[in-house]
Amino acid sequence: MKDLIKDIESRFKTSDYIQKLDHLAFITVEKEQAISLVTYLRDYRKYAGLTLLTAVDWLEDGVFQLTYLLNNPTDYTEIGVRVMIDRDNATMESSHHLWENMMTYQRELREMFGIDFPGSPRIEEDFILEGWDNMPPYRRDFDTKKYAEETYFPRPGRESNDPATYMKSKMYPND
Amino acid sequence: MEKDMNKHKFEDLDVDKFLAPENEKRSVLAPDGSIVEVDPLKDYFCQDRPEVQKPRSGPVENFLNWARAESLWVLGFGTGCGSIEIPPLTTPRFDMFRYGVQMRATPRQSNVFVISGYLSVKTLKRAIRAYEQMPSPKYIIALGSCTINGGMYYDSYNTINRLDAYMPVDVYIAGCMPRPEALLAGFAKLKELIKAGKAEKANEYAENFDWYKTNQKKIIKDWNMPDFNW
Amino acid sequence: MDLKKLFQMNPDRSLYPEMGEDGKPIIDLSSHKFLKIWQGPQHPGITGNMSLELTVSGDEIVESKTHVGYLHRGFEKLMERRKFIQCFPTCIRMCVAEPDPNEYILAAAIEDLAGIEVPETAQWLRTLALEMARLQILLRSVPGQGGTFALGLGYQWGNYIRDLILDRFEELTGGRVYHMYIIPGGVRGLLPDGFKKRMEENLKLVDEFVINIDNLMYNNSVFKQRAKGLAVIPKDWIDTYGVYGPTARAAGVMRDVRKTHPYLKYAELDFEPFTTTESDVYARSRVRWHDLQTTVDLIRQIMAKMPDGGEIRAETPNVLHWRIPKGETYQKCESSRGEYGMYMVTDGSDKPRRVNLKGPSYTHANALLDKLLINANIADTAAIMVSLATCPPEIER
Amino acid sequence: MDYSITKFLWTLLGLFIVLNWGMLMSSTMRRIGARVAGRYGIPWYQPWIDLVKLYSLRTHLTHGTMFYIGPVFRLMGGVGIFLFLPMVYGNPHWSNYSFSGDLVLILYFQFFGMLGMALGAGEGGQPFSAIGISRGLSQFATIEVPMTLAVISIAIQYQTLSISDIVAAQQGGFMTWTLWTNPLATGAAMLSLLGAFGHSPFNLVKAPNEIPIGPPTEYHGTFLGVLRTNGAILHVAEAALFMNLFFGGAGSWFELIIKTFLIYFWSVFVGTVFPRFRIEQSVRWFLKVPTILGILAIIIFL
Amino acid sequence: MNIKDVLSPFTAWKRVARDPVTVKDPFNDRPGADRYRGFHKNDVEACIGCGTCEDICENEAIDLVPFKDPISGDSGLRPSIDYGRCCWCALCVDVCTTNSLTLSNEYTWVATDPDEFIFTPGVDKKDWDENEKGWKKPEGNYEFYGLKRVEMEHLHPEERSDSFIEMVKGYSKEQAQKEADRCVECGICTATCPAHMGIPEYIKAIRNDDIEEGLRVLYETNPLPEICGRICTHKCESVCSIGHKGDPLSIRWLKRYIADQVPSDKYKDILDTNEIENNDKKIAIIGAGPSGLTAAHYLVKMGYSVTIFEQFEAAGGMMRYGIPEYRLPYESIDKDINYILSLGVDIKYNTRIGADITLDQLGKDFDAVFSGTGLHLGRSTGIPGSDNEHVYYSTDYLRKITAGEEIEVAESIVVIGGGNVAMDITRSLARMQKVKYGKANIIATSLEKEDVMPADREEVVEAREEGAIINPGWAPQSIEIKDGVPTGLHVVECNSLFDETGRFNPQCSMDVKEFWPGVQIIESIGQGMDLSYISEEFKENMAFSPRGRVETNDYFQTGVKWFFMGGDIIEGPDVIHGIANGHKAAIGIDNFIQGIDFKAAK
Repeated sequence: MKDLIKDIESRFKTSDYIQKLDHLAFITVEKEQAISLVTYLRDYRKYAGLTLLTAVDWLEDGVFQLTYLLNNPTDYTEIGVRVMIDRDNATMESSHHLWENMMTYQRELREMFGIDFPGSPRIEEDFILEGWDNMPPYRRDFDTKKYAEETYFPRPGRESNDPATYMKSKMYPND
Repeated sequence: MEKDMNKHKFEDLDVDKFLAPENEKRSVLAPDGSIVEVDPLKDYFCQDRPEVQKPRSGPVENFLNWARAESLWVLGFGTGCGSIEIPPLTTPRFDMFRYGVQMRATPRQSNVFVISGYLSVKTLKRAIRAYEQMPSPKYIIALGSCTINGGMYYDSYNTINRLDAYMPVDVYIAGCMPRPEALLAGFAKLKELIKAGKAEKANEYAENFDWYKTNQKKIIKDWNMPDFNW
Repeated sequence: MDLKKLFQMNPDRSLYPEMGEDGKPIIDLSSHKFLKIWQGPQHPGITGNMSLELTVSGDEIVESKTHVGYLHRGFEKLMERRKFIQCFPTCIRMCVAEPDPNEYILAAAIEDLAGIEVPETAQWLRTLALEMARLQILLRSVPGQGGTFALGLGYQWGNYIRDLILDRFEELTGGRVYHMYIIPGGVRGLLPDGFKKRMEENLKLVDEFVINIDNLMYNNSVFKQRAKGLAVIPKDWIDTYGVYGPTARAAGVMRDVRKTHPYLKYAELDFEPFTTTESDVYARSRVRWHDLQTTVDLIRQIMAKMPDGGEIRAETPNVLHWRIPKGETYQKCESSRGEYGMYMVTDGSDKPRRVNLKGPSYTHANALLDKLLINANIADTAAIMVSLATCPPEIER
Repeated sequence: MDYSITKFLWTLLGLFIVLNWGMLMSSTMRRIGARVAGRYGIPWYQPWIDLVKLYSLRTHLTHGTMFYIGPVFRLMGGVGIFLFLPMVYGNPHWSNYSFSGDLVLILYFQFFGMLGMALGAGEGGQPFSAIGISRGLSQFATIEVPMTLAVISIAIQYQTLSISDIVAAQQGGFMTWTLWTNPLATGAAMLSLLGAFGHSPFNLVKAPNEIPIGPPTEYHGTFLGVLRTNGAILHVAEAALFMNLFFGGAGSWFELIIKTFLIYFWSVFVGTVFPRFRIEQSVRWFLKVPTILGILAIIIFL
Repeated sequence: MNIKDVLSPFTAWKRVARDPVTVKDPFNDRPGADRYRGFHKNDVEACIGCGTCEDICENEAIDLVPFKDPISGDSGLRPSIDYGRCCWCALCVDVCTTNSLTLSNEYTWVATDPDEFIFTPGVDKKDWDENEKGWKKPEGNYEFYGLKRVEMEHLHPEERSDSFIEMVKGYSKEQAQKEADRCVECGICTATCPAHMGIPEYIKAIRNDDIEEGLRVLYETNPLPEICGRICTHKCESVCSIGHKGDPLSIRWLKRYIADQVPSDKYKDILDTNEIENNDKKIAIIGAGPSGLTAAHYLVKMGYSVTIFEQFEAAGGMMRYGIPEYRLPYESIDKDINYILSLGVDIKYNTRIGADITLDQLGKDFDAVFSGTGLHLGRSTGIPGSDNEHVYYSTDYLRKITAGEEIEVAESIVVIGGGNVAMDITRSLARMQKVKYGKANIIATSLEKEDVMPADREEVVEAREEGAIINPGWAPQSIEIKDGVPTGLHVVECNSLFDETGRFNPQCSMDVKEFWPGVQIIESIGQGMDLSYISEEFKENMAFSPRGRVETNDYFQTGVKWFFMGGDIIEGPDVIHGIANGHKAAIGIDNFIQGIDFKAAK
């Protein structure tokens, strides 16, 4: 895979190359060149299969990381193409024309992360959630436990004690 | 969550926000050329509230209760992971048919609704609808811990914690996942209740209909059905 | 009058329904020629809790849209607020029918990122658990294909033997459906006494079942009539639609992680996954039938080769505050449905930053199913779904 | 013909016996099917309990007048066949209202129930009901073809349209049954019988995992009770019809029970081990072998 | 169409004659497997309520509910399980520190009331409590946390047996983090620690490699971490929940690790004590021992002007004069003490209360007085011959060693006593013998048998490694004197120390005798207090227990309101009690001066 990475690095603005396993590498590419790189890999480097497309929310850095994981059906290697996109203006070029199943991933990302892919088919339709009017739930700043407790009110009547605090209150309350 | 909260706040609900296009009011050109106004929410759905049908007493009712208990028709709606343990019950190892429990494919012909585990909000909407379509007397068996207090998914934004706030439950079965035997024990318990005339949760649902509906609509924002679609 | 055309069994439908420029069928619902039917979620012909929005013209489907989300629990979100060890019970429930690959890919991802080497015995036991899981699900899904055509008998037989395999699971792991056996770092117990003997007895039943189901289903004229030629997946769809596992092997493309990226002890085992080229429902079902035999053979090989005792778990940091350095990985294994993978990102804290599970159903049940159902008869929907082995909880997680 | 009240009461008694036998037969068949699968199956008395339960449900909601009438029509179909069918040969009490042209009437009644069902289920508004009905009607039309051909064949053979006469013509021993005297017609009829009883591979009407569960999707409670009552009667009546036409009739209730059981078992025997056809496959199937057999049966006797 | 394809399915009918394979009585015929994960069982007697089960439960299904009053090492809480949450993963069983929590193989629980599914296993009786089968923690090397302690490196016995160099090397960062990783953060140790230190918190700080936070946690309750980290009696380790099935955590070494990592010049920055607001109240402290120093530290941090009166020429009290250097180097003592002094504490060395200045005078000059004078007097066994001049008290000897005075070291020595002080003197003298004679010839004995010896186990082991003979379980009878010089000690076997009522009443077998030769006898059977500085009229206002101990209230206030006492004279003897007393007395003094009401002296 080393040759491939050299080739990519010479053609595209990439960084942060990691060879995770023998058959698995990750590389970061600039947002503008992402789709060209993915297309290049698909058409010229035999990475014809899309294993997955997903996002990681780096809330602290204010970016979403999109990972296009492609696989090569001939030598069974995989390459993960990372793209950092701005969290406040989460829009990415759609690549539904490359793979038939890409639009499903893009619909999910749109719904769960709020990342828009203009032009992707059925992108506006609900995918998993129905009637969701809150923040996209996979974003890091969405607190699922708080939401669940407020919305679905767990059964009351339970309370717990911390051993150290309880022992303090019973054994040496004044110290 | 007091049950005397028997008032219905319609103004809270922003029905239009999620109304599906096919449920919008529209005018339709009939084959004869006339124009017909259609309001699907009124025209396509049943508008009656469920009624309380007081159980009678006496030997006849006892006999009927016995028959109801011995002929449990279960709706084949696997709402959660618990549905994986339904097929073993219909197959040789456990064979629930010998206890008079049978599967039905349509809610209209079912008496027992096995809520098999967690309910996502999206499924809850369908489950309520299926439940309301079932003929009374009808029973709900809540299978698994998730129906009792959220179970594994207590902190999930998409699954309910307590089933009893949305649907009246007759029998709970703890477990994750409960063995098929536990489900059989649940059926046995339900039979016991029916024979004793204590399984009247369908009437409880009708009595506290507004309370249940308020709870349901609090979380099902995309209601998209008339209130009384029973 | 073209008599030949009149008596043609399967009329040429390649131009019907008419497709628009965007690849969507042109459908005018107000023409009264089309009917919209929702199949599921409450429908016996749906594999699990999902639904299909079918537009039919007569008995023929002209457009299909998969709707999922009925089983969405937000695992990936929940795991972001659980410690690594706490992800372990959570992760299993992603695909209920075959829980062990879930356990394995989580453990593999954590071990890969934390740099933990799993002991030899534990690796053998993991291989055994994975193959047993494949066996139990194939005992359901092989005759299940007949079930979609209303041949419920094989399903009854298969499910009985599956229950016996689940008994073995209960002995080995303590759980019937949720085994929670492949824990990060190792496994949770050695083989109990007499396990191999009881397993061998069950495997004999499976051998018998393999012959019986061959007689009942695969040599059944009606089954052949219905399944052959149904929902053919051309070879060039494999990559564009993302087709995995037995479904791809039925189209003549070798897709089996056990062979392409041997994990655990698969490199030491002797097996050859079955491939064929017909690529219809019958071929896919037949591939699974061959897989069933392969699995039985593999379990026998594993039980013969595995050591009797040994360490079952590698030493890990205290699980209550286990931190894993920043990194990302993609780990996969072969489930009965195909490549089952997990993409995990860690940020150095004691909880995963992001977990993404990718099951074959994600592509099979969405893009591929929507495409295959066009021009299919409404009666064949369930059969096509089952032949793609869709498992809704792994789509929406 | 005897129209006395006594006759009517005997017929009612016969109906009662047929109803109960029908239910026992259905539970027995299910138990046999369960045995092949390796389990016990429902208790033999389960159909009675189910029936009591169905009639005792508290909710009855209707989608309109035809929704009410549908099950009644369906019941009329079953009872109609029974009424004009001689059950036990040579016994005036059990010959019901059989008359010289009853064969034609019975063929009509066979279709009558299906039509009634179509009207009622259509009113239910369920798209699956509609699909089930269209399947049912098209399949039944093709079932009728070999069936009618076979009936015509034996009508020509025995030169009568009276079932009693046909039964009478078969008396005189095992070898005088139509089964032996007209095997082609019997074959055509027995194959079409597979469709009439609605077991696999011809159970397309109710097809649970395709169109759950077809026409009766919306039916519940008493309506469903009526449908199931009809089912029990219809199965025995149809089996008795075939028994009368091809298997020498019955000299006693015992003989009737044995023969109807075996005839019904034939459809179970096939249905247990075969999957279901698609509708066009089913239609084509009936129009091939059974129809050809039926045509041959007629040609032979022409 | 192939005719075979029509006929072969009918072969299925051959099964019709077979018996069904159904489980006949599903409720009884098929109990859960041996390892089945069913409902919880808990051995409430073995359970200590540590709450690790609650911590690991990803479903928040487990609550800790009160079961009994807490005692040292048992929080008195027991897990209560909500089966509306439980997912039967049994991680709680695997993580249980006492192995008390198990699962039964019972799996059926059906109820009509959803609130019924909460229960406390072992407390609420259930059908399956007697069920032997079910999930237990897997055997073998299956542990969720390390059970083996990270070995502390010691000087090799041969290296240390002739020198007073500190023998414990201390943890490296990796070792400390590995050891800290074993902690399950239950917090049970906190109650047992007399000073109630935030043990889990500072261990967590080590794990997070946040030494500064660790130091801050230490100084919340303990201003002598360097000292405590070396010589604390670590009662916390005896109740450590990990200790129930493995080695307890080395809490003491971890504390030392934190203190060792921080150079003394950074203390003020880390602890934010560069600027302290002063008020005009003055406090006098008698004795610069652990309790006095602790009280001084907290009082000075509260803004008081503190003056310590110390009778010797260096601060530290017993820590300096009672503990040999190989266990507690003087640099470590100085590091802690210098920090406290640097906060503005005034110390007057060589000033003895009663002799140089009276207590009454202190009371007049200062707003409050704290006394932590400790136990300095040796105690005699009183056996025949113990009044010989070659029979010494260990306290005197240890002090002399520290002060560098010339002392007599005989060729053969017998030590009477089995406590830590006895071990200290034994090991010190063994070293000196080694230097002087080339080999150690010293024997120590105690009334208690080896398993109940009061000395720390490791002290005994190390003493033996260094060549001393430790022979416990003997009662000294008499010292044989020949020509005014002891020749040895007569002992008889001692079988038990206490009678049924718990009173001290040693039972000896007089016929099992031993004679241990030794020309020098050291008595080390405890120490006494010297309260001579308190005048008789003063004492009238104070309360004393029947056994002669001063009685104080919870804040160590004596009957004389401005006079507080603490340390070994009240509780102990050990360092950590002194620290605890000092801290609490400081709070008490603060309250007293500010006029906040607290419970008056008993």
